[in-house]
Amino acid sequence: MENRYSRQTLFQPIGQFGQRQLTEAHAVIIGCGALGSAISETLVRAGIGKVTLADRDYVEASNLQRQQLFNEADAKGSVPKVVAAERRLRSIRENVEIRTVLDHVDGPILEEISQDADLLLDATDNFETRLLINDAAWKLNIPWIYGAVVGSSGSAFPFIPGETPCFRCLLPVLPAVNETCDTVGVIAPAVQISAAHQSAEALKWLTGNTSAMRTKLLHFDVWNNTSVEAGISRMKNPDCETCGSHPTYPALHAQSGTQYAVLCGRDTVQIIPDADRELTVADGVRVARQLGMKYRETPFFVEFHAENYRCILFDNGRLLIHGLKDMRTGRKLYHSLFG
Amino acid sequence: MENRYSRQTLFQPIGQFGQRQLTEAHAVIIGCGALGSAISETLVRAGIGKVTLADRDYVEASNLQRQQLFNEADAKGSVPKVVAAERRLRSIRENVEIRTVLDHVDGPILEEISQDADLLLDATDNFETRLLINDAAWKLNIPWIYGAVVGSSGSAFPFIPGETPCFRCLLPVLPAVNETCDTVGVIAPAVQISAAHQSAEALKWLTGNTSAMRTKLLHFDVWNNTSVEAGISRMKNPDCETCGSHPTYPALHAQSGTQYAVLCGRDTVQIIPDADRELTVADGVRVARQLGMKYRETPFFVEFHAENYRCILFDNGRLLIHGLKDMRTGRKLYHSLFG
Amino acid sequence: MITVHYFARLRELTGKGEESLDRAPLTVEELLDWAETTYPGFGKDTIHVAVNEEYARKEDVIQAGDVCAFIPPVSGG
Amino acid sequence: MITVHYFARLRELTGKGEESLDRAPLTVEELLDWAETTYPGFGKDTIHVAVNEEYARKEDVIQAGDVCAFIPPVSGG
Repeated sequence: MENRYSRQTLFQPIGQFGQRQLTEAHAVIIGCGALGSAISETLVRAGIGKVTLADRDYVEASNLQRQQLFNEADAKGSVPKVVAAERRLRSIRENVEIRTVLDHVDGPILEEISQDADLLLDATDNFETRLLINDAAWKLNIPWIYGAVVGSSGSAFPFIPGETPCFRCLLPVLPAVNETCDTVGVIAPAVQISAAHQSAEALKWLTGNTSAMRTKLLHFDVWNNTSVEAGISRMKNPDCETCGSHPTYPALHAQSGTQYAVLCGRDTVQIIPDADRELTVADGVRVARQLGMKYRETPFFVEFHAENYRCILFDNGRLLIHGLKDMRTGRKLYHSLFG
Repeated sequence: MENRYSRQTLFQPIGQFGQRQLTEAHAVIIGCGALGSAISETLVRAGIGKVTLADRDYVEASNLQRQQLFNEADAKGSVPKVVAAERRLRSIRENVEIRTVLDHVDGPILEEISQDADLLLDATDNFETRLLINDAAWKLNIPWIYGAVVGSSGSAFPFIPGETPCFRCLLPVLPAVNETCDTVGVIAPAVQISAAHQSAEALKWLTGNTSAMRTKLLHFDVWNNTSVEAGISRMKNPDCETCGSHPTYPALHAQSGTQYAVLCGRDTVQIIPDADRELTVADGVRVARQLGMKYRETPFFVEFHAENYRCILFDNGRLLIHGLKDMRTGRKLYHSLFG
Repeated sequence: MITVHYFARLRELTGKGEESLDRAPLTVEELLDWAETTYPGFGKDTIHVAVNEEYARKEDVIQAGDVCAFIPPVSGG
Repeated sequence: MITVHYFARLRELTGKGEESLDRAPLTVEELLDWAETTYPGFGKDTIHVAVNEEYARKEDVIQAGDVCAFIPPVSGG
């Protein structure tokens, strides 16, 4: 694979020096859906030393329209996204170091996987996780690159501790109702533009071209051919819980006990058992058999139908109940199955 | 693969109606390098009925940094780009119709493959082929979408017969010297942004959203965070040989006799034999044996070394002499080998 | 006069990409109130206003000639 | 005064993203001649000039207050 980076080292701001820096870099990518697919592929092709991919989901048919690492076989096999992603990335470049985290990312997990990171990349689909990334980034003093997309619009911006206000300054209160890709759709070119801007900022940071980094938040709409860029320095909140003088990083504090959540726009309730409780795929199989339910076991999870809801139990005990938006019903079902 | 387009049909300007139109559409993509990879993948994932991919080249290691359909195995096997592309696209979506053209695209070939096309997509790396696409588009009354990239910059614009001036109006004289990806490099995010804008325009056209199409040519630089958009209507030349009142479509006229060309920035001389001459891979093997040269035969071409130049002879007689920029030396070598 | 631009969802809601307003000077908060009244469902609580390419605070004053953009937050990915 | 913007290669050649010129009115051709003289290697023969977001012809006149952009042709892919 001689000269595989020649077109990138010919690009003068990167050159041989930047390429060597890339080789030693580690980026943590949180989310491996549309943005995460695109960003991780770009960085792996660019020659980055190591990527960590974290995602809690598996590939479904409706992902294929915009999630470039996955194919029909991945969707048919319900392969976890990080597993399918690693397979494709490995065929693209054998000598890249890839660490996968098949889990719901919370504070402790994010802090642990980011310890030796040079950069965090946001490829999540919700504001809660972005506040988590924001807190981890400021606590560990690592930049993170915001990117988001919905419909034909997208945004991108590099948040840099010590340089820029933080995401919490910009969005102190989370929107109660919010358009998501699952409610108003999304087109692939919008994903690609957001991801490309994130990848470009990542390449700048990781090759030492920090002065080239964007200083205005980009918002674009590729269908209506509009875009706006605006600086955010006036949004700095001196009392910010993340980037103020007395930070508490509230998003990082792990919740204890069983956690229930309605996954944004997914028609899915997620249940993460208390740390003390060891629930595995084998338990799911046992329960499904006891109740005479049909089930399907993959190397990563067991799928079964309980009370007409499709359930996915991962080996770390995380349970997804699809077709359900009501947390109380989810809680009831969980307890009826696993006590 | 139920609901695989759900996020796209949820996007209101496309909807079920636009999706059905996409299913019946045929796009011809000229060039299957960086832009062609990205555009064809987006359209295939989006559900287009048929794509034609035309490219004369094979995968090399230096492509992998930005050409998203290809992996290390393709580069090691020197697989022709259209062949590798079809393989990957097929794994992404089994039921898409793909026609591949492994050839140097000239006027007669382009007219033939574009007869039933709804749209031509420019993914070439040179202005000569763009003038060819421009002539074919106006002659056949089909829009074409310009896209180009170099360094961290790119451009995109939809040229529409009857609506916009044509590419020849904009660029009546080709630049003598021109920056190319092989001289100043290129970064993947610039490719992705150009390709995404081209794909977005393609989706608009193919789903009947013509009023949403961009009316200003986009030029951006993702490293320096700048962009400019400008209308081109003042550039209309009433006497234009392509879009004027007496068009002659000069680029379409096939040259006769053997054609010699230095491939832009590639350090390669290309020789296309006269139509009457039938030169095949078997001839290349025979000559290599006669001269005692080492050779390697793949399903698509024979590679051999003549006078220290690496030569690739395709089965349609097209010969590439790598490491050479001088047409006269190329011509001499060709005649010394094949008379 | 000030110029205001609408993006994404707001473009569909208002049915326009931009318009001119003869209301300067006014604060960002007043502009948002005006938008919510004029276009029910605007959702002013989570929309940012950029004035001359800088995100502005609620109390900032918009002057005649300023160019404003309403930017909705984007969360998908 | 007119404002001129430089992109891509021209940004590197001139060492700046934009500058102001006190030369209006002048034609597009005159602006290109000025650029070639001021920045040897500018390559004016193949560069387009956009004036207020419209590609302009060589004979078009640029007025004070106009915003101009030099746009080099891009051919890679």
